[in-house]
Amino acid sequence: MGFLDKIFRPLTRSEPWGVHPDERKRPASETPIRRLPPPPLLYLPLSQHVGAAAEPIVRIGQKVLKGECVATAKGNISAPVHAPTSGEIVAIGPITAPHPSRLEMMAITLRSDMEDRWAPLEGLADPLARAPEELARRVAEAGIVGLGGATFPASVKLGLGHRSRIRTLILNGSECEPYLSCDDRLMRERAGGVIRGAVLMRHATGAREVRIGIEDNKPEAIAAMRAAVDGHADVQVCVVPARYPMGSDRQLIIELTGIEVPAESRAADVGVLVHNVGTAFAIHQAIDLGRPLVSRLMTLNGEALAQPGNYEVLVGTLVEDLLAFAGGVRGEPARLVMGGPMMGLLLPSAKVPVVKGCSGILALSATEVARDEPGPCIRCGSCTRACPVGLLPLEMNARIANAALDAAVALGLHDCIGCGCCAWVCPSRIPLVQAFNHAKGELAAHERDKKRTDATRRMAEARSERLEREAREKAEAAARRAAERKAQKAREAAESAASNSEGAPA
Amino acid sequence: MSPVPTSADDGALPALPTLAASPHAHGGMSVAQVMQRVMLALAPATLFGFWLFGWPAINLFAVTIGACLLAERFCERLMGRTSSLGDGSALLTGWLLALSLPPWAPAWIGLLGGFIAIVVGKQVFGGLGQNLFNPAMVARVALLVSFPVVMTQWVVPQPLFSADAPGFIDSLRITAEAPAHPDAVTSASLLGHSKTELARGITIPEALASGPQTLFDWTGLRTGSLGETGTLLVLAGGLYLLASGIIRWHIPAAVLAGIALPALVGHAADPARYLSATQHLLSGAALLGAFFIATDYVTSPNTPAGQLIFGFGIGILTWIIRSWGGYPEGMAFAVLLMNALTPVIDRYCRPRILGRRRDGRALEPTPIDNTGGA
Amino acid sequence: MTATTEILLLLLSTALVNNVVLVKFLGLCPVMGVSKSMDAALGMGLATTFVITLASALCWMLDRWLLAPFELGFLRILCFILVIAAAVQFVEMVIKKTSPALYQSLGIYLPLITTNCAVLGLALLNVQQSFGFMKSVLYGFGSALGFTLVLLVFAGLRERLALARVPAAFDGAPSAFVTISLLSLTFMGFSGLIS
Amino acid sequence: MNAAKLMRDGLWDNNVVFAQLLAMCPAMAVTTSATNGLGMGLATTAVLIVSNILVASIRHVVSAQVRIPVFVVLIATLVTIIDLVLNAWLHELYKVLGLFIALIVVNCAILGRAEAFAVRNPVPAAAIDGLAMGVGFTAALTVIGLIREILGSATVFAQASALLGSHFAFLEMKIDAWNGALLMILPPGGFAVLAFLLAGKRAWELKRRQTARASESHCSVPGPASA
Amino acid sequence: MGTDQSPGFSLDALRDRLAYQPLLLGGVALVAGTALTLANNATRAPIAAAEAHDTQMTLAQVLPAGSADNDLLRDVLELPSPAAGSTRRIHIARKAGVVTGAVFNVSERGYAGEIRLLMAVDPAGRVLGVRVLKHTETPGLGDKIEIARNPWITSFSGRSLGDPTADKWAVRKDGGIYDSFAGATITPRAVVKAVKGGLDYFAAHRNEILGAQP
Amino acid sequence: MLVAVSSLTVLGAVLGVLLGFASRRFHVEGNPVVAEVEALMPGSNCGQCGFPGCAGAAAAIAGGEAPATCCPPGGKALAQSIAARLGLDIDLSAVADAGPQLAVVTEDICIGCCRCIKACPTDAILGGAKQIHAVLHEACTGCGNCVERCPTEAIGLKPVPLTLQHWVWPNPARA
Ligand SMILES: Cc1cc2nc3c(=O)[nH]c(=O)nc-3n(C[C@H](O)[C@H](O)[C@H](O)COP(=O)(O)O)c2cc1C
Ligand SMILES: Cc1cc2nc3c(=O)[nH]c(=O)nc-3n(C[C@H](O)[C@H](O)[C@H](O)COP(=O)(O)O)c2cc1C
Ligand SMILES: Cc1cc2nc3c(=O)[nH]c(=O)nc-3n(C[C@H](O)[C@H](O)[C@H](O)COP(=O)(O)O)c2cc1C
Ligand SMILES: Cc1cc2nc3c(=O)[nH]c(=O)nc-3n(C[C@H](O)[C@H](O)[C@H](O)CO)c2cc1C
Ligand code: SF4
Ligand code: SF4
Ligand code: SF4
Ligand code: SF4
Ligand code: FES
Repeated sequence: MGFLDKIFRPLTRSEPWGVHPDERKRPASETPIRRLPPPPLLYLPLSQHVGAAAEPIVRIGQKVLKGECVATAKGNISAPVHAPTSGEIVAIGPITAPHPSRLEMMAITLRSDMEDRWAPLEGLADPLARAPEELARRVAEAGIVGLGGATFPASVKLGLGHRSRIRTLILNGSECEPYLSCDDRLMRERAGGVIRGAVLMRHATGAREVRIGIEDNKPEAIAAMRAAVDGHADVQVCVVPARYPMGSDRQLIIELTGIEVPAESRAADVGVLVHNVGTAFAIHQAIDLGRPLVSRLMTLNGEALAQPGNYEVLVGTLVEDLLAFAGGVRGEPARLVMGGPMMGLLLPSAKVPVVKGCSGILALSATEVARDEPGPCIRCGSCTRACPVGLLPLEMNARIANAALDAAVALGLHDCIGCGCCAWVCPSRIPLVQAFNHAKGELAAHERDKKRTDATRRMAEARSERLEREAREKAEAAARRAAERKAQKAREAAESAASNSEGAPA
Repeated sequence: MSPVPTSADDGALPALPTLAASPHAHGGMSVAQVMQRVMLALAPATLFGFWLFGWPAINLFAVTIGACLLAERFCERLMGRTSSLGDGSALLTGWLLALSLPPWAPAWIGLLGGFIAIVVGKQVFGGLGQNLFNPAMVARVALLVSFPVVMTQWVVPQPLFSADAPGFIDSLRITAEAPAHPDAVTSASLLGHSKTELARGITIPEALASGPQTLFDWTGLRTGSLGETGTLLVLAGGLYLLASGIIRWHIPAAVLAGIALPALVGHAADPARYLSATQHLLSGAALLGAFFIATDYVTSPNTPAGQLIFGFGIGILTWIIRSWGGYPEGMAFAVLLMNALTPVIDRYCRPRILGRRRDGRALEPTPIDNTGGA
Repeated sequence: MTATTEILLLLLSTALVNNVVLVKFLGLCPVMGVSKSMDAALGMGLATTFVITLASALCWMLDRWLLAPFELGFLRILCFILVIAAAVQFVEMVIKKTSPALYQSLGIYLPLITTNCAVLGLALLNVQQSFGFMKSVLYGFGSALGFTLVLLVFAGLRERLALARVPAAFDGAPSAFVTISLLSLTFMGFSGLIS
Repeated sequence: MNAAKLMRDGLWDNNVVFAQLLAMCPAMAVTTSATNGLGMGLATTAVLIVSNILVASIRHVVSAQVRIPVFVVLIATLVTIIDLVLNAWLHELYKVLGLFIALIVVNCAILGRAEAFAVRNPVPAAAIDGLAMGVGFTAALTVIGLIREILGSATVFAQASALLGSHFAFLEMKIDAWNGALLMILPPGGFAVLAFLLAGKRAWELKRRQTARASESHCSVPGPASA
Repeated sequence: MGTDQSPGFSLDALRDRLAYQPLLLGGVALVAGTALTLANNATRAPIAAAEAHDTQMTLAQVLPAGSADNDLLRDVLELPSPAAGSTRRIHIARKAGVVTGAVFNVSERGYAGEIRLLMAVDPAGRVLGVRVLKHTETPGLGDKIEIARNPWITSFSGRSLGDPTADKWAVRKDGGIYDSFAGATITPRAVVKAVKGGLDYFAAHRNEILGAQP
Repeated sequence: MLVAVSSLTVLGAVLGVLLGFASRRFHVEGNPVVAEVEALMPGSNCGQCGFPGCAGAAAAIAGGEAPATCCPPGGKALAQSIAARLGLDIDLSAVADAGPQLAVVTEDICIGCCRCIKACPTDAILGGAKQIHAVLHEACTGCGNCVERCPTEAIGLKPVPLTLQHWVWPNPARA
């Protein structure tokens, strides 16, 4: 039967989007969460979220307690940063960013006193009776950003829910990236906290129902969540098929509600809000316990790692310390990746801190990376079939390679979610995602340039106006003076004439 | 050293990794693997052909592939590019070209064909993936138009080790010198025979009855090219490609439907004038074309709808040229014609982008119903 | 043969089997010149189709009613080219007046049509073959369709070619000529189709 | 503008066929043999020279609005005369070239030359330009024809005596080594020959530019490190 | 008028007048027309001669030299053709008033289309000559029926309905006496059939043709 | 003869009327392209392009005498909009090389002479007489006019520092 089935399956199956990468979640997913003790030094980047960087409010030498705010939000879309442990501020300055560009970013350096002493915390009593705005304010103060990877300030999203009516709140527990299992562990071990967070968020947004989407490859998490959800009629645990990128909000929304979010608009526009399960848990901690976001769950995985597992890690810990705690690396990893293998960022070195949005650190061996030299596109169409958005990666890539960015945009470049399915399947190993990242960056730079040119023009116009005005004023003043002088002269002449006539020689 | 790991400390760190965007893993096959699978699928039919037509066919096969590889390397050397022989695409092009030639064609046909396929059909456009037309078919058609006599000389099967089959030494003479084969050795293939007889005013049934036995035979013992005789093995190879996911069903199915539908209608309307659908599907390059030639990634559309249009166009054109045109077989021309249309098809058959309508405008947001229950 | 099949066959034979560009070698300059994008190609094709059809009709009338009766065959070239120039000019004015949008997209191609040998060539061929009026116009129209088809297909191929890693010596015109060479090779498949 | 520069322009730098890519139809249609190409080229050259002279001499009289129609009338007249003359005295050539003599009228090169050069220049320069362009065109057609003929029908200047007159008989040759690949005298062959000639010209120019650059700078030529 | 006002006659000013355009173009047309008419008059006679020469040359190919002294182009007999409703023009060759041959067209469907032949028959019904006028056979295969490519077409000269016998009026492959070309049997088959048809036709109309008055 | 000549003459005359009339009717005034291109230019008339101000640059670009990439302050974005407007193919790599620059005042040497302020086409320099001057980053186009005016060479141009927000993935096709 097997062979016939193999022949006929391609004939009958409707082609689904996405890919089925090797999961590689075990054995990390089977080890309980371990807590990482505070490292000696922590580096707290001021920009761990989408939006404006936070502003430091501490001095060098200042002592801080765990959970104390060290940098406040600046502007509407921003998030504060809190001390992950107790200790002393030793520096405020640039550090290497956990980013492939190898550029620097501003950070506060904290020397841990190893006491890990909490600042006094105060939870919000009876939060479900409070105004939604108050919950959102609490979440904002706790510095909570989306922990699913997008790191969008959670409070903004909650507030958003208030303005545009939200019908369904979706908790994203799909964790479709291979290797990662921190959401899985969270749901297995702390299901109650997640559900509590969901209930709080539902109150904050006014959503009518909560749906929790979990991929079918996490039966234990599904069971734990089902057990925890008992008693909440309007909270529902939904099983979704395991497929990458099921965790992407647009795909998950279709799977769970059947709604297709229109391009160029947000999920909230169709009454849906998606949050990661970790975010829900963090919100529960912030509201009920008053704890700001200072730590998160992270998966450490990869063939080059001695002890893969899930860890609760203080934000700001150096990757180096983290790896050492997890037994160190075996040999030289081919790549250190922050996040999952499909969308994670290549790290320039292990001497960079983890940030709030970091769901895992992968130390990948050369065989896992399977890096080959890219070849020419053979137009096999695999990428098109894999793309969950229905784009034509090969066509976009060809245009980008020829610097025809506008043509790539016309093909839907801005709809690309950067999931990496296309590059993952490409037999020619073409770095498609990098090409799309490049194009998106270039386009954004053009946008900035254009704005700048406009600003320049405005300023140049203002200047020429000013010069004109000054010249006019000068001319007017000169004219006035001249007129005055003339008048003066005339007067004088008249006077002298008068005097002359008066004093005319007899 | 400052406790702050700024980039100034990089000297103390291990060498920086080369910049690479996600994904950091890979899941698909490599190009070379894909080509190898296609060759694997072709192997049974090819071996059958070798047995059927003996050493001259094997010689021609070797020469054709050799010419392709040589031409590929030569062009890349000229352009200062590194060798890409390893990806197997030039080999595959030569293979498919060899399968489509008269089995006893002289060596210079294979040599010239290989060069045309690779130089004019492929490298002029920049090599693998850049060509607009199917290289093997370009070569076949160019040869057919240039040397119609040689390209329409088919031999009757003389299985290897059978009494009449030329030995290896004889075969070298046949391959090198291209002697005019005596009438006893040459024969017509089904499509050619029916076409010539029709032109004489003899109906198809009469032509088939009077024609040589080797016109049509289910076991493959018949006149034709290597890729045409072992039809059932070609079909098996094609199904293997489908099963292993190298190709998808759209193009082969559409090609076969495009040939079969008009053939059914025509045969039903006038059996004296038109061959039956079975005869159409099992003769000439129908199956080889549907599974191995039309499916060439580079020169076919890559959306399902586009592939259906493309395949159906090939099928219909093949039937039209076979039935009404000046050439007995139309597959090569049909493939090239639809290759030419591929950019146009690709342009008008784009997949719908999630969140957008077919015309590219964003969907209307569905109204939010906040009143109902879950 | 019914009238419809006859018309259909005539169109097929002029558009495909005896394609103006690939078989008769007429109108090559615009095919090489206006084929960088499919949109432009379509515009040029449509404008040319209109002019060729119009010119076929006008030239037929001119020849049948003026040149032939007065035995002025030697003025044919001169008169035809003037009629074509005037027709192009007229079409340009009409489009400009009636549809500025259409003018935007087609206008720039119109002057090119006067120097397109397909137009004059078809008019002269028409007269040589002494067709009737309807057949003349159909002949012109079918050929123009063939012209448009080739232009569109060729433009599609060139758009793809523009993205390919063509070797330096073949970049641009040479690879375009290889392409059109292969295109005309494929059109040989139509030979013998309608005789 | 000196005559040498004009000649160089016409023959190579700005060759009608190889550089401007104009007059493609005759360049493809009649080049099935070198003889045909030569004949067509000569006929066109005659029209070019005379039309350039006429256009240049009346350039001050013609107003912008009717410039094109006036030129068209002039050229059409010249072409008709050539047509009649060939028909009368070189009847065989006339039969081979057929329609394409009449089409010299629209042959984009002629009008283009009138527009681009003759309107702006005095008569002698225009005449030389016409000659240069014409000779360049003739050379191009003859070369294309020659290659196609040799490859396609294994002859050289076939029928030269019949078409051009008996003085040209010495050009005729038959190659016995092969029969020719038919494709070359069919349309695809024409395009392909032109394509490879253009590529050859391009490659030659690229190479020359490269050597020029190499000799310009003393430092070593950077290799194609990352193409 | 603009020129009236300015004493210095200005070409520029004149060129902008509306009447200038038609006058200029008309003037050019006038000159062109004159030139063309003159050229036409000068070439009319040579062209007519060249065209007549052409036809003569074709006829001469099928008629042995010196077999006619009349004007073949004028000496035409119209007979009903085998295809219903049309006529066939038969040129009669005479020497000193005596009919020496009949020249007419025959045609047959070949491999890729119609093959048109011109054939001449002597009064005894023997083929004097056959030439292809027009065909669309595959170059390299079927085009060997052209005299320029292959002398095959001359193999009909001297043949008649009785020589060879009717069953041998076929290509060798079909048991006849005429060669066919390698890989192309249809074309010669068609030509043989056409020529035989022509002879049949001549036999059927022999009396009318031989009795025709000039 | 008469018929020929007269019919042709009439045809010519009629066409002449038609064309003369048409050209009058559909005459196009001026060159709107230059104005359109000028509207795209930054308008600071800084002169880096080598033309007397933006209008000159616009005319030169529209006339094909200058490349669309000739204006450094406009950068790639400008070059692309111009290329799009004129339907040109441009090589953007030339623009990328230069990179944006900013004027920086070395505070120890600035004597507060105010000359730079007058030179700046966008009023990007702040500071009164005898005071240390500062450059507004948002307004400076990096034209360098101020550098030339400074008597103490206190002003220099520095490339705009690259930040994470402005970093762009390199194009893999050019790697
Ligand atoms: C390709 C792709 C895959 C994603 N996978 C996940 C995932 O597995 N889990 C998850 O929580 N968020 C995932 N996200 C992010 C979600 O789209 C969404 O931003 C997130 O669930 C919102 O929750 P947050 O704001 O709490 O982070 C993915 C996004 C993309 C584009
Ligand atoms: C108001 C409130 C409600 C809670 N609800 C739950 C619950 O439903 N399920 C649960 O497992 N823990 C619940 N918790 C307990 C904590 O969240 C629990 O200690 C946490 O999961 C373990 O985190 P820790 O490692 O910081 O102690 C609740 C705590 C509070 C203050
Ligand atoms: C491309 C092509 C062109 C052909 N052209 C001709 C032709 O011009 N004349 C002809 O008689 N047969 C032509 N044929 C028909 C075949 O050669 C046919 O097999 C042959 O005529 C049968 O004759 P045979 O009995 O000598 O093999 C052509 C076939 C092909 C494939
Ligand atoms: C399924 C499949 C079919 C192919 N068919 C052909 C073919 O028909 N002709 C050919 O020259 N190459 C073929 N190739 C090989 C390769 O795609 C070809 O060399 C490219 O066209 C060269 O750019 C095929 C490859 C695959 C994977
Ligand atoms: S990265 Fe973009 S183009 Fe590639 S599969 Fe994902 S959405 Fe599609
Ligand atoms: S998967 Fe790679 S090789 Fe295949 S079409 Fe896409 S980009 Fe090209
Ligand atoms: S460089 Fe740019 S901003 Fe400066 S004057 Fe020239 S065009 Fe204007
Ligand atoms: S470089 Fe100097 S003059 Fe130019 S904009 Fe900047 S501050 Fe002003
Ligand atoms: S010569 Fe230019 S279109 Fe024919």
